[in-house]
Amino acid sequence: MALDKTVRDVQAACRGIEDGMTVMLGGFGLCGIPECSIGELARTGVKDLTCISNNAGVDDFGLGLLLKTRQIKKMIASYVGENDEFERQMLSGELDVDLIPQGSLAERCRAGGAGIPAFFTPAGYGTEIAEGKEVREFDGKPHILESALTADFAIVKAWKGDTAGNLIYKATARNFNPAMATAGRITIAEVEELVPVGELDPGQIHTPGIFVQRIFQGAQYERRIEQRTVAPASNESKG
Amino acid sequence: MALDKTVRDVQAACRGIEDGMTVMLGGFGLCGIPECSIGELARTGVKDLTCISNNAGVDDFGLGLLLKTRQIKKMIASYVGENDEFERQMLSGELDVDLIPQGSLAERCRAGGAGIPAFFTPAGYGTEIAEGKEVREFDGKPHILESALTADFAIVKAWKGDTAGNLIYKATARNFNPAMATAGRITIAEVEELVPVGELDPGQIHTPGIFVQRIFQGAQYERRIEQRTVAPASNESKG
Amino acid sequence: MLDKIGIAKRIAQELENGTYVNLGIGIPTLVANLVPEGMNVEFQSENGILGMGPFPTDADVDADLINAGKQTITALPGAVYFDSAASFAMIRGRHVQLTVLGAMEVSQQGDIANWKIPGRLVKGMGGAMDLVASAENIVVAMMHTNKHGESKLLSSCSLPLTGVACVKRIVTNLAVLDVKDGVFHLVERAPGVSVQDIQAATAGDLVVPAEVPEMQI
Amino acid sequence: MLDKIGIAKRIAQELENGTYVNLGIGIPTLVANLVPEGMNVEFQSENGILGMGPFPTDADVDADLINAGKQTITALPGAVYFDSAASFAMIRGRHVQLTVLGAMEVSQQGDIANWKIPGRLVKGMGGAMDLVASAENIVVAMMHTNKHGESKLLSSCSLPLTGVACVKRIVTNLAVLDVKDGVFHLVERAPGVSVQDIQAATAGDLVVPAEVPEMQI
Repeated sequence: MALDKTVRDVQAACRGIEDGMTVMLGGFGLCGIPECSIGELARTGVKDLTCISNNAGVDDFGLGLLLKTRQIKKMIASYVGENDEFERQMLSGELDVDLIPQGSLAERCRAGGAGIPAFFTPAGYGTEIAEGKEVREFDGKPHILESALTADFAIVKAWKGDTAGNLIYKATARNFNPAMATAGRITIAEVEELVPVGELDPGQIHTPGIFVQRIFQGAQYERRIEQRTVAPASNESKG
Repeated sequence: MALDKTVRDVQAACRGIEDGMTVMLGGFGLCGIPECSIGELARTGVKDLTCISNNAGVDDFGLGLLLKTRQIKKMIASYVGENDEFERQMLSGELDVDLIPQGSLAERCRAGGAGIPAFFTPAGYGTEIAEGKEVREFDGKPHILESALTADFAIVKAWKGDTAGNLIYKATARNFNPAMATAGRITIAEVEELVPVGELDPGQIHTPGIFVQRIFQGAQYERRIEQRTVAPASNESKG
Repeated sequence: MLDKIGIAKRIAQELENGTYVNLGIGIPTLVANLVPEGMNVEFQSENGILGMGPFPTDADVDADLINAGKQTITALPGAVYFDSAASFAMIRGRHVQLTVLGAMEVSQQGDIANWKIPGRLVKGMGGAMDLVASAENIVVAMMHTNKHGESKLLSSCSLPLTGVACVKRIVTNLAVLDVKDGVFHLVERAPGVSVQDIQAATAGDLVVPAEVPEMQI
Repeated sequence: MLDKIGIAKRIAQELENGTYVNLGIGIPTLVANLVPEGMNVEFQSENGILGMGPFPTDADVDADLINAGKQTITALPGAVYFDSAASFAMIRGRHVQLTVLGAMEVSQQGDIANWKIPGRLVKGMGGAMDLVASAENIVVAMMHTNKHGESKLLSSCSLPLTGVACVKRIVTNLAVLDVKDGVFHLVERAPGVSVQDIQAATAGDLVVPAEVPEMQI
């Protein structure tokens, strides 16, 4: 029988996230971020967090909420250009920041979940990212050694999930969620729709439940759009 | 517009596979193997092949067909216990064999497709697999450095595919196919059903078409079962 | 003395509720049908399924749905299929808590040999090297002696190794033994088997406590 | 002299039929709408889509469907969604044939700097470091000079690097230039721009052939 990973609500899901812990959060920009859990972290006031997330949200949404309240001690990300408060805290030295190439960030999370402690990648060779890292040539091309990333908690957001923790993401809201789901000591999944086991096609699961320790159905998703770009009306007739 | 990867038939698909080349073939046991393409290789008589495949088929099916005709010079696999001819050729020294832990084989293929030239894994440490390989400790546990695998051609079998080369596999016939699909200089996909673009759900593709250079609809799949195990009739009433 | 079913029944007592388990070919496979009442575990097969169910009825046999032993199987509600790289990511990443597998030899250091007899048997290691290098808990299910009557529990393995210092517990037709501090520790006797029988059949160093309970199966 | 649309139009001529292309933020994004008639390319966006289409109509806007610039987009028939690790596997594995991106500086060795101004601008490299370290073909789209009128084509970059020896071609508002053998090579002039204008705006070493054709846009 499939194991049951359901917890009652976001409070139960986030239990055990303590000051000083490392937390991975899925999402790209504001797309596919675990909105409910971020809200809960803001509510509990847990602090000195190291957050691993591709972006840092915007000033009043996503991880920006936890930056505003100074709950984040260190941020590990690839791009943080949308957040003025982030830039201020970083330049003033209040916030410790580790910027990582996006592909290396994704692969390091996957490696963390897959028991691969380190791997070679060409990304970042010859840049300040490579400082202090081992360099080795393969096929005449220099590569740097990158290490796996794991976290005390990984928090992901999916579209649908079942009680066994199997997850399906929607469109590009998938992004970092699957890799991070594998790399948490405890992985929390918030889903828009929680269904009984047997309802999801076993061939179409993006994150197998084995990676998920807690799952709950979130409420009131804002799903904010960062750059609303639309085709001009004249284009619509082109189909 | 999606790119068109279709070729007319198995002959067109296998064009360019020449003596001495390295060919990866998906499948686990006889499940999910590219039956049509293997038949075509037997027909063309191309020889001195290095085949990378988890298994070597059975005496009269799968890669066993190419072993019988001595078309394979070297076999890279993880388990070959089902094939007497294989064992005979290996023990007599006619066939060069490289046995690799199954997980390392899968990860090495994925790495080959993903531009990761090498990675550390704990599998095989302290065994003859580790001979000549770099050993390094991470978190107090010894790991060995394994390198990426690529091939001149990768041949995979999928359930459904579209003309852009997007693939969906059925049940456990997925196995090595997705990783190998990424690692061929040219990747050939044979599918049971070829559909126009737009028919497959973009969120439910297992192998994105970017990895596939040639696709065709195969014919007359035998889908042979290696170990037909069934529940006794008395069990059926249990549901 | 236990038969293979008996060994599998004793192994089944090692299962922990709410865990993911990988069962090797042979005796371990039998464990799937012997899960204790009220115990909930999910079986992973490394060829690409979580939530493996029993053998299918004749009408339900599907060539595309097999386990790592190439046997036709079924999928339980909540099952998932995935590719081989993802499957071993689960295994290597220690998401599968328990691996049960067979062995030709086990040493008192916890080394295991189960894939090759030089010059004779060449089958390959399959997923065994990844499994024994990765799982938190490795339990071996095997006969205590080989067909020549020689002990399979040795001070050090004579055959090419599958993994080093990885086996935690061994369940044989004669006994349950733990591997700790470089020696075998006798934990339980099979019904009707004496400590002397076990000592005689164990070539490696064996620590025997004052009291050795009989297995409860 | 070209405007940004002009640069994008010239870049569009670099597209090859039947290839996969990644377009960076800014000028490169404009290229998607300027694909020449009869040319078939597929756009990859590194946040997880192949087969990216134009912006949606107001009614079709979906917060869950964006590109790497966080803009709402559509998916064309045959599109695929995938996760970030898979996306960069495509990029790092050289399955994306062409990357077009902007730059703050390019050196005559083909080094590129586009992610950081020490002590001032801190945005992060996003996927740029992976892209420039990986793609077979890297084309930079940028203005020839910065807002202070200083050349962005230098003998060596002054800003922190994004990648080394990776840029193959540069398209600016003034010219098309190739990077080869450690120097810039002038390939084409923008309409109405003289070789002298280009030389004056290029700080790095520039090889000028006898004949420098004007771009055909």
